[in-house]
Amino acid sequence: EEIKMGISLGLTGPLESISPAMQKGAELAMKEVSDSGKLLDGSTVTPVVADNTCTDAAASVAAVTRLVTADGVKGVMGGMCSGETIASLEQVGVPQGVVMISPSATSPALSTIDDKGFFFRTSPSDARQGEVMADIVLERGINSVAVTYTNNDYGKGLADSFADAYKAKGGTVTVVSAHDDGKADYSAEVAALAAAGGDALVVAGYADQGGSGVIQGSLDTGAFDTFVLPDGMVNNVLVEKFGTQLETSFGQNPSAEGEGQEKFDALAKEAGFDGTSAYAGESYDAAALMLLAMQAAQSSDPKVYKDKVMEVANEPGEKIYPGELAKGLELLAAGQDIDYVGATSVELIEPGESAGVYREVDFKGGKLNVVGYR
Amino acid sequence: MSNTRQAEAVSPWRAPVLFLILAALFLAEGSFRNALFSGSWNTALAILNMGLISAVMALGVNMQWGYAGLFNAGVVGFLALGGLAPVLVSTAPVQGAWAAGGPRLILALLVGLGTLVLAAQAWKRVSGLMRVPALIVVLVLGFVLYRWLFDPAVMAIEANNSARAGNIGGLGWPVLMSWPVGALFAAAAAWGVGKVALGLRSDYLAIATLGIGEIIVAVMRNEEWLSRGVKNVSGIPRPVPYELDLQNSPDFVARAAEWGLSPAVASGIWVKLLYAGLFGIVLLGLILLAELALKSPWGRMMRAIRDNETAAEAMGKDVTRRHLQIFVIGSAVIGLAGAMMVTLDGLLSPNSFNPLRYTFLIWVMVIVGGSGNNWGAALGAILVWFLWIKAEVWGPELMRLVTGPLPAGALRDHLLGSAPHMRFIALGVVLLLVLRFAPRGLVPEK
Amino acid sequence: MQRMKVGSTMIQVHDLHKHFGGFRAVDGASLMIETGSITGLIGPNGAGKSTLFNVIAGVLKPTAGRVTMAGEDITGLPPHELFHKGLLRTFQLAHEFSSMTVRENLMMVPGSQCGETLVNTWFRRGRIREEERALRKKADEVLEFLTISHLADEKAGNLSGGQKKLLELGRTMMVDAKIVFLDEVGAGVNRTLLGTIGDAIVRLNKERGYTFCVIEHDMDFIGRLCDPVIVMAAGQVLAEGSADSIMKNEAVIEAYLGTGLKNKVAAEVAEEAAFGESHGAQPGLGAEAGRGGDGKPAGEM
Amino acid sequence: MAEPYLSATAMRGGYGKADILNGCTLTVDKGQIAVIVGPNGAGKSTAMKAVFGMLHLREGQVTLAGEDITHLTPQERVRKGMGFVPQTHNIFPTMTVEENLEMGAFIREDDYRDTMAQVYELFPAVADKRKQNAGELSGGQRQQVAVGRALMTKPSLLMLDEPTAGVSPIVMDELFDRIIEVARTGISILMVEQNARQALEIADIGYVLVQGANRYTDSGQALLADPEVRRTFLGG
Amino acid sequence: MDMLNALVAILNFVVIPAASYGAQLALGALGVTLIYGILRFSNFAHGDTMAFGAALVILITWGLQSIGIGLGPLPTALIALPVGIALTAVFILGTDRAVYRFYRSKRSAPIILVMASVGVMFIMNGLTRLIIGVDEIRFDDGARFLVSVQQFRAWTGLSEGLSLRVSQVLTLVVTALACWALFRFLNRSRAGKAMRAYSDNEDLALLSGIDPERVVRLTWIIATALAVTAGTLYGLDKSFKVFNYFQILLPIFAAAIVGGLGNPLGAVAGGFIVAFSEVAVTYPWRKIATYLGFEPQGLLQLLSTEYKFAVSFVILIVVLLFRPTGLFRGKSV
Ligand SMILES: Nc1ncnc2c1ncn2[C@@H]1O[C@H](COP(=O)(O)OP(=O)(O)OP(=O)(O)O)[C@@H](O)[C@H]1O
Ligand SMILES: Nc1ncnc2c1ncn2[C@@H]1O[C@H](COP(=O)(O)OP(=O)(O)OP(=O)(O)O)[C@@H](O)[C@H]1O
Ligand SMILES: [Mg+2]
Ligand SMILES: [Mg+2]
Repeated sequence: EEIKMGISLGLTGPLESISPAMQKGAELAMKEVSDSGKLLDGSTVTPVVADNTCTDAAASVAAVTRLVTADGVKGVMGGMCSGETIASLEQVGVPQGVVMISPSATSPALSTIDDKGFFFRTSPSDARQGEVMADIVLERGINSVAVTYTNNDYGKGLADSFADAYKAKGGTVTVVSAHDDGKADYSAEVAALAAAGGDALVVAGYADQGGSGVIQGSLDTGAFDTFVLPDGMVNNVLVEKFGTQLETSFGQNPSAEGEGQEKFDALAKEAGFDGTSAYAGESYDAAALMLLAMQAAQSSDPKVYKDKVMEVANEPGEKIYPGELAKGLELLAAGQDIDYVGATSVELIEPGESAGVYREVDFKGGKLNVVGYR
Repeated sequence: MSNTRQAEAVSPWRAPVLFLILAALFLAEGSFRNALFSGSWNTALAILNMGLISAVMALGVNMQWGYAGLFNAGVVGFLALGGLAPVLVSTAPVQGAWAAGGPRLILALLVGLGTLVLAAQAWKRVSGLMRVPALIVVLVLGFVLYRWLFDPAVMAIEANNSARAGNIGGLGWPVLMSWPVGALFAAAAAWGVGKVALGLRSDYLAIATLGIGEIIVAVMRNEEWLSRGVKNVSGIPRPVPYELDLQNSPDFVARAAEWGLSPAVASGIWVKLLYAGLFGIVLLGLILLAELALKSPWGRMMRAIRDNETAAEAMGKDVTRRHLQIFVIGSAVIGLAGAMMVTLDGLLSPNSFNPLRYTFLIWVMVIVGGSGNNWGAALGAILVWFLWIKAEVWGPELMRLVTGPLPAGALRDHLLGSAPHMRFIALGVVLLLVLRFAPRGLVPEK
Repeated sequence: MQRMKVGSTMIQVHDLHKHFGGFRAVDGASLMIETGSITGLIGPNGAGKSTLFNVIAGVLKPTAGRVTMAGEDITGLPPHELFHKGLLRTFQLAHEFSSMTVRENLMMVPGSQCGETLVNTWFRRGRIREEERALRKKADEVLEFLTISHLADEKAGNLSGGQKKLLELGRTMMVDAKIVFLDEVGAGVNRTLLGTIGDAIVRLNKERGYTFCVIEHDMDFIGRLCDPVIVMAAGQVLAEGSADSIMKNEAVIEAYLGTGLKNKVAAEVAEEAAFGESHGAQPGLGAEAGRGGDGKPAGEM
Repeated sequence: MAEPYLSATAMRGGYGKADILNGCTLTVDKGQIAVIVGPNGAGKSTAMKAVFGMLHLREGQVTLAGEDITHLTPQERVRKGMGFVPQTHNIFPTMTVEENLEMGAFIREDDYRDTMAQVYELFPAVADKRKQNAGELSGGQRQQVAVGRALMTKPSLLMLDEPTAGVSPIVMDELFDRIIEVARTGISILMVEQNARQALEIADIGYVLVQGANRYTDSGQALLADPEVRRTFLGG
Repeated sequence: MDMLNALVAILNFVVIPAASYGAQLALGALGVTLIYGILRFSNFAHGDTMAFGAALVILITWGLQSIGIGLGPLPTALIALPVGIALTAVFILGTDRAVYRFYRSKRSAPIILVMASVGVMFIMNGLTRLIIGVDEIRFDDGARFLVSVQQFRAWTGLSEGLSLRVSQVLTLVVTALACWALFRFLNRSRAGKAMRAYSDNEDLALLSGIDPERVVRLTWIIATALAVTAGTLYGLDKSFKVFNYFQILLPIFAAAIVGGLGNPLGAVAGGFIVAFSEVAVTYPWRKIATYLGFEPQGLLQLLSTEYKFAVSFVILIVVLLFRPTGLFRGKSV
């Protein structure tokens, strides 16, 4: 059987620069499974890519409709941005009965959506990251911060949950203000943040979007020199761009302890892309999870295998890392349990989203260094 | 010499033939499966539905531009306002939101409105040296009072269950009722905007309305109490059955089987057909009304105003009032389309209201179709929307064709990797071709 | 429409000013147009005639001064309101509706058409159809009169310069006006046709009681039609009186009429072959020209 | 003279399908003043445009100084020494009066300040406004600027479409005077006039155009003397 | 001392950033306004012309860098700029030939040209991405700062710092020069006057012996030069990212229009108005107030930065209400 798998990403639009790595991540997993020849007695997996533009719900729905109804995909790795994901899930995924696993839609709204069990995500809801980040900041002895967030559901949700947690734990937030991605200039934002003051600046944005624009402006004008960088910002792009200017900055992103990410990085390097790019690992995991679930269910029918997704992702069972999908397939075929760890330590909690293990990082010496996990 | 432009005669068959071609495109999309078409009726109908909504938007823009020459570049704003209606009218009420600060909020809004009215009165009534101070006093006092009422109310509402709600909530009425309300919202805003900005001409009006559109969207993004801002509202009720309910109904499954369709496919098609019916009725109704108006002295008057305002004014036509009238009506139609769109999406996501997509693309539709001609605008809308969606497939396909003869290597990989961006190129090429061969639009104004 | 008795004042202009920046285009003009008259308004180029018209007709807001119509203050009213009060005007540079047909240009003129209200276009089609039939008939009559009925279905933008002027005039004939301001209807119109237009103006004046105020540089036309004639110069009223008296007024000749062709006259004198009407534009001026003219030094123009 | 300076023969053409010009012929000798009169819509302006190459001719030929220029573009004709004042849209509205005149001298390489001084002398009303935008002028003043612009070209053939429309009598006289003077310097003049009696009086040759064809062609004086012509075309 | 600190803070956070952003907008707006003034349509492809040109400049810069050519403290891109301009101009003239000329000869309404430019915009948009990809690219070399915050603090001993980047100064200088040159060119030179004449009345320009095609070519070339320069300077200052060049189009149009379309001075004034209103209206004055001896409770911010774009548009609308064709009485078609 030739199994088609959909990939729905914003290949054009505001996040067009991180989508290629995500696409490659997902395709990597599919290729790995396909090449192994072990999925459902030698089925092959063919990716079908759709451009959901990230911002245009209607275009996204149309694209996913095509994937599902025309190409007949058995699952969709996507969507990318929360708004568009909700629309395509409600319009296509649920009614057509197709599993969607999003690598990057982190809005808390997706936790409560009535998805009839068809939706999962390999990234955690932002609610939890706020807590973790508040702890990290306080532990480093920083008691007053300014917060800027990218003005979408992700940024807003994260900024709110962080601010609440931080205040509850005794920190002071001088200002919480938004920045828009893709704007020509961030002087106004930087000026406002600088005027509000604080010992560090929390930037809940994207590394190659407004987030780095704000950092650039802050460094140039000397407004801040310590930045707290959550998942969207923890990215090699940032390191390349600012190098040693981030000496005192730190952050965290959801990531597996140890092996998973490293293995994935190596695989990615081999395949010719940057595995540390935002959500590339999550994309790999999302695709892998669907395929493993098929194997577990012995069926490529999404209505059947949707019930197995949580099972393969969580304990008990043998741990499966990136590059070991073949092994996972074998084990499943043999009727054994697996615990898919993947690139990002996937651990799905109800209602089908990543629990979120975060690694704490800093940028000493112009490099991205992992400090610890929590 | 300045008038050597000649209107080429256009065959009366042109419009019907073009509509037939369009229909053929959709038929092909629904029934053939190849590199160009998907062969899925679900896809075809999904494109059609949004196409019909786009046609309504295009109709609104066409009224403003085609009839009256008003360059409204704030389409996205009126659309967004219309989209607000389904949320405020038909989502379920939010527990506790009203109690938290509803009355105070309403009072605050009334005070804000009252301040503006009072300020306008002050500007009109007071003359001489006291004019500016009086205005400032009214504005400042009004603003302070407004913020004093507004801020706590908003805080309370936004704090109410902020992860899932945090907004004032809806009334829980049927969603179809929100469509006229959406039109009303947009019309009200257009009235205010028109009062202020319609003195401007051409590109100046365009940039002013563009700004107003941006402001409206900015408000919707940032005012969480209203519609959760960037956190989006999803799960807006529908006027048609849910696919899953259909799939669970044995009746429906049986009927689907008669047609040889799987329940999932059949339910998708059926729901989309229902939507298409609803949208089609609205569209045809609007076109009928618009055509009747256009083919009567009213339409003649509007054309005269568009041609030469000074002369029309001298011939007793109240140009300002007519401009306002058509601006409001056109915006109302756009607002209606906004409400329809949000109903179809089941989602209000202020971040998706971006001017490229909802202002310029609509303009492209109107111009490609033929401004001043209702049928043309509708045709252009559905066609351009079709292309916009299909460009997603055709672009990479084109790239594959182009790179076919290239030797495998870095260049080819790079090009194939950039294939999604062919979407823009493909769209640009099509747009230029249409404009080239039908510079006054596919179905030009007679 | 109430017929006003001849002798009362239709338009009264009090000390009107219109300044563009520092430039005083109209600089304290006061004048009066009597009901039932055909008043001529002449003056050198740039005297402020069109500006005065534009202020009266509401296109420009006056810097200072007052305009009354039949005793009612109409200063600063917008043109469309003035139209409904019965004040019509034509434009010096033709303002046709260029993408509409000539007939439509005329049919759109009458105010308060039933079909101009949006709701009526949906629910009162029958009434509109009747109205349109009547309008069409009327428009065709007017076109007939202006000798351009063959162009009824032509786009107005395609008309020749003179034809546009005719259309401009035709619009004022579509409704019952109280006062019509004509800004150089004659410029670019064939003189034979201008004669006919003159007849029409007289007829409208006599039969329908229109009051006219006419700007024109063709003194034949002014002389035949107008009484009184008002002369403007530098934004002010220079002289006022019957056509004959105006044409004899030294100041007016100096500023406006001039004394004929120097070169031609010189040549004629040399050849002694003068036609009786050699200075045709100014009938009755032959004598003047003879008296004061020939040797006028070139620098004095 | 064997051949007239400008000769446009048997011109046929129009804007759309229908012909406006039906075999119209116009010729001007060196230093002559030719005047075209005729009812509104007769095709006078169209004929001028045709001579200037702004209209596609289906038939007919235009020669200037013996050279066939039928297929030249208007700019090329300007460089051959033709100057034209259209009936409408004949100024640059957002440029000052002075710049308007400069544009008239655009193709001239020599010093044109003299000519400009002469134009200002001819039209003193306009001279006062030399720094003002031409679009803000009165109707008659615009017309003066338009003619002034053409005079700046120092053409060998000057074509004027109703140069006196809307100008006051005193200026009109000056204008005709100047035209005579200009003609005496050897420049050919082709003009359309509705102030036909004055114009024909100074005309060496007059054309009466009706429906795109020549109805009468004669010397100006002869046409003026023809009662039929006077009654039908010159307003009695 | 506190007075000085307040002053430096305002300079550092409001005046200098707004001025350099304003200059960037102004430079872009100059091109838009020129096209509008002469060819009489709003060119939506302008933002993508900036991106396209900047992309070419980057490619050339990389070439130069790889063979070791540089300008010392100034960015190498400045050497690449003329070549980039030339190449882009060739491309743009090609689009004129293939697209716009047709509509000109048909005397289509301006809106048709606008729509055609939208088509060109899409194509250039895609092409640029094909050429250089969608990633963020930094290509500035040489010195980044003229004055950096640390240096400034060390020199003056103030607690507030001040930074001035090379690219900011470059932008300001280039904008001033370009505006001055363009203004002189249009109002004094023969070719410039021919361009204005053409824009006023095409037919009459023809009758005056002006070659319209030459005027059009010249206009495109100048506009392209402005666009590529603007695009490159913007990229040097902020880093190059294709998507942002579309986004900057909106404020550029706003700047061109608020100043009055067709007027170079207007474009510059408009650029600064938009930039300063964005930064100044949303600036929280608390810090300044503290330096001046007040102890304010809140941030003293008139409006939050979320509304900064809205603020600049409100100002723009207010300006237009009192001056319907912009500050400098621009054209309108
Ligand atoms: N918008 C304007 N800005 C500046 N000056 C103006 C404006 N409009 C008119 N003028 C000036 O006002 C004066 C009067 O112009 P107006 O058009 O009233 O003259 P007119 O008497 O009608 O002349 P004509 O007989 O030539 O039509 C002229 O000198 C003209 O230059
Ligand atoms: N651009 C055009 N398109 C179509 N028809 C036109 C156009 N311009 C003029 N015509 C028609 O051509 C005919 C001749 O026009 P033309 O302008 O040559 O007349 P004219 O003799 O100059 O008249 P006038 O004395 O009124 O200026 C008219 O019937 C007019 O309707
Ligand atoms: Mg006048
Ligand atoms: Mg003519």
